[in-house]
Amino acid sequence: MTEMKYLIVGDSAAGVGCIEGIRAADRGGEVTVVSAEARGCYSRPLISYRLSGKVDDAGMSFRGEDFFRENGVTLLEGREAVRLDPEGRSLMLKDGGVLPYDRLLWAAGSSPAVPPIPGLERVTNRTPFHSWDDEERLEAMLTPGARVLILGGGLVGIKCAEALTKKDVRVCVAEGLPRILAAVLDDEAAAMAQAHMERAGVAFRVGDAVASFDESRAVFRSGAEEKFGVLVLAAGVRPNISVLKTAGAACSRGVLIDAAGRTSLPGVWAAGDCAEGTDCSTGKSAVMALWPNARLQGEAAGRSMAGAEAGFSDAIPVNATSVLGFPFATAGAQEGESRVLRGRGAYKRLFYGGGRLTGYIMAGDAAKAGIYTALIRRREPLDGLDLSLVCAEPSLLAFTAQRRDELLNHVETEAV
Amino acid sequence: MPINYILPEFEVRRDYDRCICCRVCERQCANLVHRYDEDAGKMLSDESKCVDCQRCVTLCPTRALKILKNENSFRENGNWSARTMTEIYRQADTGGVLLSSMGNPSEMPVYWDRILINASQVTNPSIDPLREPMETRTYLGAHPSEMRRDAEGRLITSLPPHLELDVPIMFSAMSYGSISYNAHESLARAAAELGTFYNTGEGGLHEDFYKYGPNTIVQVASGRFGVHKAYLEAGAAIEIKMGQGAKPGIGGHLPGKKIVGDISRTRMIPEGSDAISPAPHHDIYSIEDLRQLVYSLKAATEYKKPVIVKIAAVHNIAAIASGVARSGADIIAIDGFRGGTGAAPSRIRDNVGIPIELALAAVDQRLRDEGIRDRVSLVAGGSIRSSADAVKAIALGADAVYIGTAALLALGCHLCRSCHAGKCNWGIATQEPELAKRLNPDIGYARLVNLVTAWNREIKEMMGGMGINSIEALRGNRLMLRGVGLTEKELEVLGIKHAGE
Amino acid sequence: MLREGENGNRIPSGCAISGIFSRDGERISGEKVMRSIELMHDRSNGLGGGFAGYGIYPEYRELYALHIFYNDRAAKDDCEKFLEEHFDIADQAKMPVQRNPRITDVPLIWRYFVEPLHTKLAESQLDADEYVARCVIRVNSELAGAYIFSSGKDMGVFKAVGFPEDVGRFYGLEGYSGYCWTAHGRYPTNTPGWWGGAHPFALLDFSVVHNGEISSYDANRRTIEMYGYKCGLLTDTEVMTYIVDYLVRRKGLTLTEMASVMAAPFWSTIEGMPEDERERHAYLRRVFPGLLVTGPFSILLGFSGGIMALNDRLKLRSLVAAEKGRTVYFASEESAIRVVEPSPDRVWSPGGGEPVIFTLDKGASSCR
Amino acid sequence: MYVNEKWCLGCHLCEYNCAFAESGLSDMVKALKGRAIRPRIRVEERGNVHYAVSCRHCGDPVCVKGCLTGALAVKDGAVTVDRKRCVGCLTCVALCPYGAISPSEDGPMQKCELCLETAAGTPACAAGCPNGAIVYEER
Repeated sequence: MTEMKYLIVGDSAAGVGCIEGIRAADRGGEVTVVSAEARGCYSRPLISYRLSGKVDDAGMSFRGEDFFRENGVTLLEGREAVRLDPEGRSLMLKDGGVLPYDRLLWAAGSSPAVPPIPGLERVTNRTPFHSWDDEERLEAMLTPGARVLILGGGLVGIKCAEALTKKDVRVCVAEGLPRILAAVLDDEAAAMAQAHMERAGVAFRVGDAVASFDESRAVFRSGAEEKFGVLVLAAGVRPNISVLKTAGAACSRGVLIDAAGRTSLPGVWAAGDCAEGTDCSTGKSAVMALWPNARLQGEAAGRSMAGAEAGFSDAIPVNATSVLGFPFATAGAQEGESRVLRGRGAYKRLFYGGGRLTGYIMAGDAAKAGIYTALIRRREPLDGLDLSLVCAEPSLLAFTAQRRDELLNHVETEAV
Repeated sequence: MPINYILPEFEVRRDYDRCICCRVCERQCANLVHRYDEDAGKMLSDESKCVDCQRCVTLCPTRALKILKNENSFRENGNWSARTMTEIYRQADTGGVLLSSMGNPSEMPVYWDRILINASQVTNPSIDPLREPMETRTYLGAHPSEMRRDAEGRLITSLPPHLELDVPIMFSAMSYGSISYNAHESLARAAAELGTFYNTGEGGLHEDFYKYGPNTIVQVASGRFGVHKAYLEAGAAIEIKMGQGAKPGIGGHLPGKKIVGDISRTRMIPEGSDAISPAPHHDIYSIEDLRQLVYSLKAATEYKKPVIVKIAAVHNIAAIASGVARSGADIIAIDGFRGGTGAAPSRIRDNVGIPIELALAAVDQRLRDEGIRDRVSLVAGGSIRSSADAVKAIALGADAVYIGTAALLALGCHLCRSCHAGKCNWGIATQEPELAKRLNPDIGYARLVNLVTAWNREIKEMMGGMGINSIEALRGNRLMLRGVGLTEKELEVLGIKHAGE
Repeated sequence: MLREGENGNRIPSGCAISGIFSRDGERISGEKVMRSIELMHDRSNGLGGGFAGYGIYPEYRELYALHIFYNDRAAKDDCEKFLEEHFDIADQAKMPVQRNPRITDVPLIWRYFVEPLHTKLAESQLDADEYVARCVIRVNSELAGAYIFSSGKDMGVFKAVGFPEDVGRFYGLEGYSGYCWTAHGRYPTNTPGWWGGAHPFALLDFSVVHNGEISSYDANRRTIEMYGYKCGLLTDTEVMTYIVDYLVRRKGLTLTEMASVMAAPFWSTIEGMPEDERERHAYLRRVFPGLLVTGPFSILLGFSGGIMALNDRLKLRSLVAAEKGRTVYFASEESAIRVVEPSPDRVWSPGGGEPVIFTLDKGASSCR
Repeated sequence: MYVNEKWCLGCHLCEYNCAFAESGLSDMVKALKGRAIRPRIRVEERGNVHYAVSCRHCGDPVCVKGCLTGALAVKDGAVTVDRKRCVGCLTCVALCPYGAISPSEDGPMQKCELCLETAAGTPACAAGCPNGAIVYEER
């Protein structure tokens, strides 16, 4: 048979996952990667660590620099895809180039959203915090003692703020919603995180949206004002799906995919921040713009593209990080019945329903969180378990001896 | 509160410079000797509970522990030892019979240590077991009295049932109940791998171990616990226990608290009821009754299995053995007074019976004098401590030896002689699941296999040195032995010459 | 003088052996075997030499020939009293000897040709052989100063303290002839040796000459003594002779079967054998474990009508065999054969534990 | 590495042997005296149930896939962590189904690496287990 032509749009987590997925099943096929950026494959979440100086340029790449060569991949950098012809199986590039393919993965990720706030265009010193370029731009804007206003108290904003505490600047985070990290934490956990950061000198303005800007001033709904020298836009992202939309792919917030990453278009798969799949903790469809999911979706898509049996049916949102030494981890849904445990500077909330664990929040202490994550992912029925033990602390004690024996005393191959 | 006359026998010496408070000692001591004191931030110990089983010492990762004899000294004298005095205090406290475990600890002569083995020089070459075949295979059982031939004059080669041993060493009777399931599994698996036999003791045979039947000797004792047709048929041989070296003349008593779950099922007695083995078999009041039981058991198993009669070494052992040999028994097992036990009244253990060396020599000679030695096989037990003891026993006339205590040592036993307390820290003489699990049969059986394999190597070395390359040629070969520091009488009973003669 | 069996000391010894057997029954002069054993002079030390001849008493072939050493007249009187009570004595005479300066401490040596008293034999309910055997054992163990060292029919043992060639001349063996001769030169390792202790050792018409030192001695002795034998001399030869007598005469084993008891093959060898052979060997090993002989030995067993040579199963002692026509030779050293038969048809070295047995050809009379 | 709860005595020696091996020192007293240990293997216990948990070195390790930096990688069958790359983001902590990855004293994640650096051959926990509850073998 003639060799399969694979085309991958995007060289981040999902793109790389896809390459590994394809290669696991097909060593021979011809793989091409198109990327709008010209940075090679780097780990987007690391930009805040680069800003803080914890990671150097070499550290930014999460695969060796030979990764593409080793996997026999042609990398076309700085080239943007503009149109897709699913019938003709070809992809037009901005520079007029046309790439034919047999199977295509759309992993173009997302772009920072620009909130419609009057006067924003007048702010000269502003940048999103989404890419390596953004990070370098921001670093260039910083001057000693400068006031930095971060618009948005989500993960991106918070990690940016954490990084900036290592610089000689004053940081303020503005969040319109009633709490920071709203998508991840609940009120109590968020308050703990905020308090922790405030102790480290980060200022917050929460539950008060910016009404308008002028050059170096934000005016809030409450009327309060905040001066700044640099404005960081961290107000969320938009999936990059316009090209697929116009090509006729079914889309909601993101482009819709099944467990194997297939879109509604023949020969077209999608994965990562631009894709919308089923969150198995809720059973609902959602964009899970998270690194591990992108990586796993990409791999599943890659295998499927190469014709191997594949599926990533147990995708759930998993968040974990530590901000200025304050650890937190969450996974799954944050709805339904829940149980709360507090103690030793830690807060834990477990969500359950339908006889299964559906989600959790751990703040101040994230130790062994993965055991909860696995309970959710594996849809482990709780009736076999000792619920009080499950809540007390994540440990295998909750399992039956027989289940533990399967886990600890047998060959372990598949952990996801 | 009354005065406590019983002083700690041992002293726990902890080197605090080495102790890292890992608390292994605390977790491993079933007697609760060690504990971690939060305030002091260090380990403390209550020595009065220590039995010197050495579990903590052995597991301490920094070698920070020592158990020493308590140096505190009574005003002892030649007549009144501290031990004797303490025993009196204990009985004055409790009014009870003193109980103890394992073999007789008192300073009685160990004749093995007064017997030396010969080696070839000049006139007769020693044989190198690494170069030449060296045979330790042993058959136990009766021998036909006359040869029979078929019409063509060919020998008819049918024989009475025999036990075939690759090594002249068997594991002696230790019941499930007195020792743990894991200890039994270790013994059974080791016997199977070594090509020898282990012995159920009087506790019956756990259903899991029927698969080791071809390497199992099933015992029938006065309590008849766990005895039924399938049990008798499961084993390769049947042993009738008339007596035990550690407690001749008395029965056994396994307290009801040990009769739980599997044990009660295996013994076929209700949970919690004491398992009492009467002193005599109530259907054996003399030799003719024994003969009846021997033949009942043979009949019950279609004459397919040899029957062993186990007797304790007592004063007129030679005459008794001669009677047993004529009772239809195929094998006689003699158990010396240093043999072990899970529990025995101390006075009996320490004062009743005679040494196996003398008993064995007397029995072998008596059976030869009566011309019936080759009707039966002789198995000697009761503290065979090394391959040298085994070689000496065989040269005195034994066909094979039983080892019990040595086997337990291989499994970890440190002879603390507290089996009767049921809290064996080594997981051997206990039924508490938490303690029993400390003996992993995968490890235990391998250690038993190593021990017996090592002994067999040494036996071959010694045989080779004597210029003997087959165990039959060592059996009863008393010229290969010499005594040192023994009286004329002792030499006469042992049937050996003094060194230098 | 210290004698074998006294103070219960066992006497192991090294040695030389030689044997000649004529399959067609042709009578061979004792002189021939004397020359053969003499060549191996250095394998003995003058503490014992002896011979067994078969077919030498054709005129008394139906009678038991008893050769007896007496320490003194008293012993002779006691013993003869015993003999008269138990036997018809057809002939009795002093053993003819030629004085020899190298043969000293000569005891009284007498020869009797006897048969059991019919009355005694009948009341003993034993067969004649067993009757005679018991009498011999009784005399040797109970009558101080008397020792019956030969008790077979139409055969005789001649032995003494001294080098074998001297012993031969002492008895004038050049004057005897028979179809089979065995000879022995002794090298006892720890006593002066005594006339009775010299080889061959004989019971009835079994005679054994042996070179070696068996390590299974006491196991064998204590086993065989269960069956009524008394090992008075505590020599290997004695116990082996008794084993042969017990297995062959009393248990009715063939010589080959007897060999596979005394020099049983290793279990590993037995397992490799075809089934019936395997069963036979396993059976014999399991029935007579106490009669397995280990340690170095090479023996020549004389019996009426034949000879058997056997080595221990590891062949720890030299033993060579040769054939010339119908005559068979055995010796510890090949040279001891060639000195009497320079050009044998065949010379070979019997394997360990493999019995070599020769018997008279059919029709060959033991006295021609 | 396999753990058989049936034979675990809950003696915790594995934890101390692990900490000792990690210390790289030659004497356990010197290595552990007066220190709170941070072993890479942990005994979980309740009543009479004890067993040790450490990295299972999964054939298809989710921690490696989820790692933002590539610090976690599979090296000849063992899941290893490159302390220089790790930024301590805790993603792996939230992913490991065994709770076998934890932050080290100084930030980067620590986990069982089968003593590849420290003990040659058998990992210290398995080598030191008195009852064969932890075994290191090919299955």
